[in-house]
Amino acid sequence: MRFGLSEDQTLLDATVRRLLADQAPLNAVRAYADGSDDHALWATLCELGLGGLLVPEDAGGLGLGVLDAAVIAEALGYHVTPAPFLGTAVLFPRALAAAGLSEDPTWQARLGAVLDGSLRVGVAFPQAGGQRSRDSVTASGESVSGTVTLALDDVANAYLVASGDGALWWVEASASGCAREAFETVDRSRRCCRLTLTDCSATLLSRDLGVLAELRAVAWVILAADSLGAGRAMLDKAVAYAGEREQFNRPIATFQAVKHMCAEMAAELEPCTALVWYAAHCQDHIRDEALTTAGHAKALLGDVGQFVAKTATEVHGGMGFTDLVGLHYWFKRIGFNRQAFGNPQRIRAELADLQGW
Amino acid sequence: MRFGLSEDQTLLDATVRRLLADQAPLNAVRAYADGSDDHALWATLCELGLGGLLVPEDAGGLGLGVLDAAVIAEALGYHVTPAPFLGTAVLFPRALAAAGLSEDPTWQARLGAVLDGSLRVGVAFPQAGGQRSRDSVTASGESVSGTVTLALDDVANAYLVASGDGALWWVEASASGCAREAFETVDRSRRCCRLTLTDCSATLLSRDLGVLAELRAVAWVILAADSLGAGRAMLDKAVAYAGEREQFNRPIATFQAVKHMCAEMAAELEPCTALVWYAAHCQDHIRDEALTTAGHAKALLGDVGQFVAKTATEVHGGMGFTDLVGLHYWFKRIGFNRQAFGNPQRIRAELADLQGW
Amino acid sequence: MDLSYGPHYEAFREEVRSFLARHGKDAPRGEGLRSEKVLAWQRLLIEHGYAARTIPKAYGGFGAAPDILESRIIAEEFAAARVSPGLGGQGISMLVPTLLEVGTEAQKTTFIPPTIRGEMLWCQGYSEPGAGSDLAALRTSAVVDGDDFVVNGQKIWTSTAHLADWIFCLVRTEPEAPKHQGISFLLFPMSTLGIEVRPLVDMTGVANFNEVFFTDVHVPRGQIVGQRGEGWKVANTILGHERGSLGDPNATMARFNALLELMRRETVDGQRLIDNPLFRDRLAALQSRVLAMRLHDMRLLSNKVNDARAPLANLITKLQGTELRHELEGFAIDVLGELGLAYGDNPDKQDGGSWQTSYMYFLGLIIGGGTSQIQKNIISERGLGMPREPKLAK
Amino acid sequence: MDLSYGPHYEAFREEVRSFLARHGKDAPRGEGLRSEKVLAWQRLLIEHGYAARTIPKAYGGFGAAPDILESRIIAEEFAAARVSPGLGGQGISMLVPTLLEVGTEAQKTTFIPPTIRGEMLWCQGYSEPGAGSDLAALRTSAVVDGDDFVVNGQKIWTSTAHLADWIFCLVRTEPEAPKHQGISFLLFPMSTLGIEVRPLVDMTGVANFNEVFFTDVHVPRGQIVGQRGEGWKVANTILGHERGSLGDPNATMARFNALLELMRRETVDGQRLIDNPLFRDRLAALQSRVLAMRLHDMRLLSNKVNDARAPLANLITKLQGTELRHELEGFAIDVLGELGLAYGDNPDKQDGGSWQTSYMYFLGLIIGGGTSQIQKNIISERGLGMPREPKLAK
Repeated sequence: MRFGLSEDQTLLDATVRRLLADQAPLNAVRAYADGSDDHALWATLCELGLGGLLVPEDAGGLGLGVLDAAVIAEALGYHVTPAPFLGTAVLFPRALAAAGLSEDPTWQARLGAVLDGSLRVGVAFPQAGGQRSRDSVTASGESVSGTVTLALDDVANAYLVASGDGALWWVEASASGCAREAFETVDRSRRCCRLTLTDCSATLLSRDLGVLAELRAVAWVILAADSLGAGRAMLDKAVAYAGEREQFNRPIATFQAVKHMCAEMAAELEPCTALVWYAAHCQDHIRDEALTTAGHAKALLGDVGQFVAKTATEVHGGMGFTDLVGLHYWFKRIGFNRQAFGNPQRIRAELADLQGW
Repeated sequence: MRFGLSEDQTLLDATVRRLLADQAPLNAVRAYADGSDDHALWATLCELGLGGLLVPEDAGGLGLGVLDAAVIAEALGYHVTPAPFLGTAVLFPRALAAAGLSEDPTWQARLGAVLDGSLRVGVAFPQAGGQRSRDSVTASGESVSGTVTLALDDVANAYLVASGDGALWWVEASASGCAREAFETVDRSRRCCRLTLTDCSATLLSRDLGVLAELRAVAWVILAADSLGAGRAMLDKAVAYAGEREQFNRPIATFQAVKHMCAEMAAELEPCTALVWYAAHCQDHIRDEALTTAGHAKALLGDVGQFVAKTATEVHGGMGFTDLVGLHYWFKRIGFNRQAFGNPQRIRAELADLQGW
Repeated sequence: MDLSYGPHYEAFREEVRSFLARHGKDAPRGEGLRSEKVLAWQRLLIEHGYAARTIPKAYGGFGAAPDILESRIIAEEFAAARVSPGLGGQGISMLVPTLLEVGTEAQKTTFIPPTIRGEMLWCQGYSEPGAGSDLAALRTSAVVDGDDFVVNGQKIWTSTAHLADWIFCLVRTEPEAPKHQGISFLLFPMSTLGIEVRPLVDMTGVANFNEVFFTDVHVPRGQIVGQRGEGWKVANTILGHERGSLGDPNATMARFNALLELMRRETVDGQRLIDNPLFRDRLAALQSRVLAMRLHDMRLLSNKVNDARAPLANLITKLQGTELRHELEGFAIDVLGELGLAYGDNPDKQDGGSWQTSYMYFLGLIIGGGTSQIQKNIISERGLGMPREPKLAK
Repeated sequence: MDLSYGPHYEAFREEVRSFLARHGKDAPRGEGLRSEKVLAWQRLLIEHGYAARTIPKAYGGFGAAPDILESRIIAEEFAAARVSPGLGGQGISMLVPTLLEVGTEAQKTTFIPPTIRGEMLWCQGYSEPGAGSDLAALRTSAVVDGDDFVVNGQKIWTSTAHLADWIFCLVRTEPEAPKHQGISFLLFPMSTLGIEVRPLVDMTGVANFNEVFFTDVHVPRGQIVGQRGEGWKVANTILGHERGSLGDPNATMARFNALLELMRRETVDGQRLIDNPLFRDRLAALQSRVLAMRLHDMRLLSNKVNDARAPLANLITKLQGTELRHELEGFAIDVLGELGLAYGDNPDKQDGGSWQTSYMYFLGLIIGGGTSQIQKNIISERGLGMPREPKLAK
């Protein structure tokens, strides 16, 4: 019995974190925020196998599961790393598996292109956070039309697109009728775009509503893990800063108010670890609980993340508010994760429905 | 321009508080909780004029307004005083005024009986906190039937009863078909009863839905003021206790965590003062805002009261949990005020509707 | 992630189940602590290793090697079958492990066997009115008089004082020594002359605890555990272990389910409580946290089984668990509205009035066993490595 | 309770209104601080007593006696008419009152007239990277060299440093003196050799503040306000007064109304945001607090007018106001969901992206001007009379 990570997972985690600390320090994030791209970094991460994490072994990948992906997501969040991880490395292989296409030669070839980072897959689910009137995709035959306000990855080669009827489509970015423009958000560690589709040719992946639901649940887990990592980073930074910063002739870490702020962050984050692990585990192993545990993870990390983001900033005092220490990259990443694919209020309403309350 | 109490109000407040400190200490509350009655205390308070506070001057009362009543309610809450104040001294004269009956000789006589405490009027509004299936009153001709689970005052001579159609009735406790039994609640500083009405003769006061709405609003203000007073008492007690109690060789008031708990209570309570005053003022002087400000006062004091009740108890440590210091009388009074006549969630839903959101 | 306990343990689970199937009917259901039924059940449990499992046979126990999963399985199966898991209490959970660590052979043979069999009931005399969070500030004194200590002072929060045969008690024997060094750990019968027990009524209206007053209570000098002046160390041999299960996640999950049941059953304005969107949101939010705490508990269990270190993880259960439970109970009152106020003998109270009782009782637990403020000190210092409060100038 | 200002003030209000009706069209609308339009408007306001109202005529002001309600009426009417109320800034709000209290006659006649006319812009050099909550720990040094002080060091949070003509600055002139006693208050031009201003970008992505670096900056010894070593006292002559309007309840009320508007306008899943029961509840809860704070502000105004004491009441506005505002802005992001993330140049952002900006900016204000933790210290000590933190052992 082991509730937690295997030795392999612990090792993978340590390896990725070492690489990120080394090759993707805050300066690299700043450079990305200022307009440079993340291709080289993603290629390096793919050398570690991150691109093919969920790709079946017979397609050249590592054939691992969502728990492994969550471990990586936590590390990426910890380092606010720009990377097309969610769409390319997680949802794309997961979508093919769910749609029963993993063994299809065409798709296997595409999976192969994911391994080395040459194929990036974005995500365009207009219903993800509640459907706005301006936001919808309709399908007709082999083409799709409509707008997705917020799609993940502004330089993807193709997108997983959900149409209003719950079907899932593959749309090449180069297809005629596929237009994208920047959709700037507070979070500058990830770039999004608005996708406008006009009679754009698309390939149907699945009409099964369950497939889309499953992908959303996996996205919830990955975003929750990302916030867990980012929250932990903020806590670690707050503790470190409080130990160094002196006011009134003593480190502020000796003030009970500051200690309690850090203790509260820790106490809120700590149970989230178990929840994220378990929700991730359920995606592959406990079907019955996959949707609900994913929803709980996403909703709880949305709230806990927000609390930690605010509190850690306060511990940093004025420095936390400046760009000098860059703490705001974590703050905003957590803010993005809270809203993307449904914020806590919305997900809790779904959880209630899902459980037949 | 003066946003606050007049000199008369300040004087009345001080007089009542002096009397309560003197004649209604915690021991008296404990005695009431253990079964003795509040008649003598109420008679004494009536000598100060509390019974006739809102009774028109030509009926022998003081002819004051809801703000004066709120000042008294805050003092009563501060001392967790058992008293039939809300029904007898506030809602009854207010109901007659709203129904246009203040000058009717029969009712004037009854108002006269309120002055010296010989007539006590209870309140039985089954819809006050949301109508449960088991709880309803129907009227037919000059009689009413049904159940009110929680009615204020178990020894009132008569009750203001609201029927399901929003009409307001006067029911004598001695009328045949009027049965009451104790309805025990956590709050032992006030006794309630369940009223069972069986073809019970009743006198119609008003069919105007506005009258009932107005009475509920006034009740909201009075309960809010009561919680404000009780909350302030808990804060004062917490500050005093923290100054005396030593742990780790120093008064716990020197620990930043304890100081901040007290500061947070103060910071939450302080704006409530202005809100309660203003809401009370509106009942008599700013018609347009009477319902909404009353709702805000009731809802906010419900939440702030709950926070203060918990926090002040924590400052008292184990002592706060025992019956020895009796702090729980305030805790429970605040708990009662939160639920009675609609709890914050319910009132906020009404506030949204009232404002046409 | 491996959530199965493995074949060895599943076989063990089957054993427990078949024991329960065979003997469950003999278990006590509400009988008094002194009843023959309770005592017989306790003996049967020890005999089969479901009580006193790891206590050596020499002291009347079953003598098994400690095994966390076996213990957990026993607890799970007894709970699932709703069968009494045998006796608990501070004698069994605190004194016996302490004696095993630091007691003399005579103390072990004298006290452990009757204690684990339930024939000797204990209460704990640690807290005092002036020594709560700062337990080491205790002032109950024990002065040597010939062969005896003479004890004077007062204890509080003594939960079973009115039932106990004996008390294990911290007293100050060296008033001149530094605070933590002048304390001794004494054992004496509650029937000793000079002991008065007064029930301590708390905010729930019930006397869940007692105060105990000592006036010239004579205790033979041999009835000390450990050395004189080392009582603090003796008490801490096991205080560092689990703090019981304040805010136990499994109990909280059960309460959550009761709340869900309540909200499906009750209606207001013709609408089931569960259909109120606001309540649905708050219920789901509570569920997230209840679930996270239950999974956190599994993580802690796994860490113990696998000897994995997670220093921070162990420290948060009491803080988060008690606050969550208090909030959950308070939410139940909110959904009930005015009906949630019913208490005492009121026939209208829901679920036996347990929502109000627990709302208050868990506020007590937020305070007791180390207040939330003390917990946060501990989390920041031991969990996060932040500095201790600096020393004050005199 | 008397909510009217009385006939005298209502007449005054009419005067202000008729001024606004006559001249409102001449007010600047977004022109730069140095523009002739801004300067002309400022002169007109002073002439009519709507700016520099209580500054003596001898120093270029209007010379009226201070009157809280008149000032409030001016502010209310200019705000209602959406007309610029003239210049603010730290020169006018902080330096001028300081000079009036403790400046020499020469300093008053030299600096006050051009400052209030907007011809001389100031910035404030108080905070340093190592001196935030503990402002008196500042280390920027000023060493005497002949007739000059030579200033070296760094300031931060200097909001208009890039625009200012002059700076008023706290420097340490007596390094050996106790912390609060070695400080002096200097005035010098920002054009002095050795001053470097660097914009300080904050989390909103904008440089709302600056850092200012001093390298051998020569300041004539006469440009000191008050005595050498008394700078802390000089700065505090007015720091004790209002802290500006951090968390101003009227601004928060305006934001609440904008939020309500937004929720009536936007839809999700075909439902107006305002129709979502959960959002309605949270919006009403915010409204209760916004209303309470606005009424609290009226109470404070009334206390000032009537010389009533309410020591606690004055201390809570900053803490409660900034926290409430931050929460309100965050709720707006929540109701917008993914769309609430839009920022920067994104054409999809709502209300100019102000929800995200203010959510972050008000977190800055929770921290700035005395963090929430410092505010709670102050409330407990000055408002509730609790003891100060005990002195530490060395």
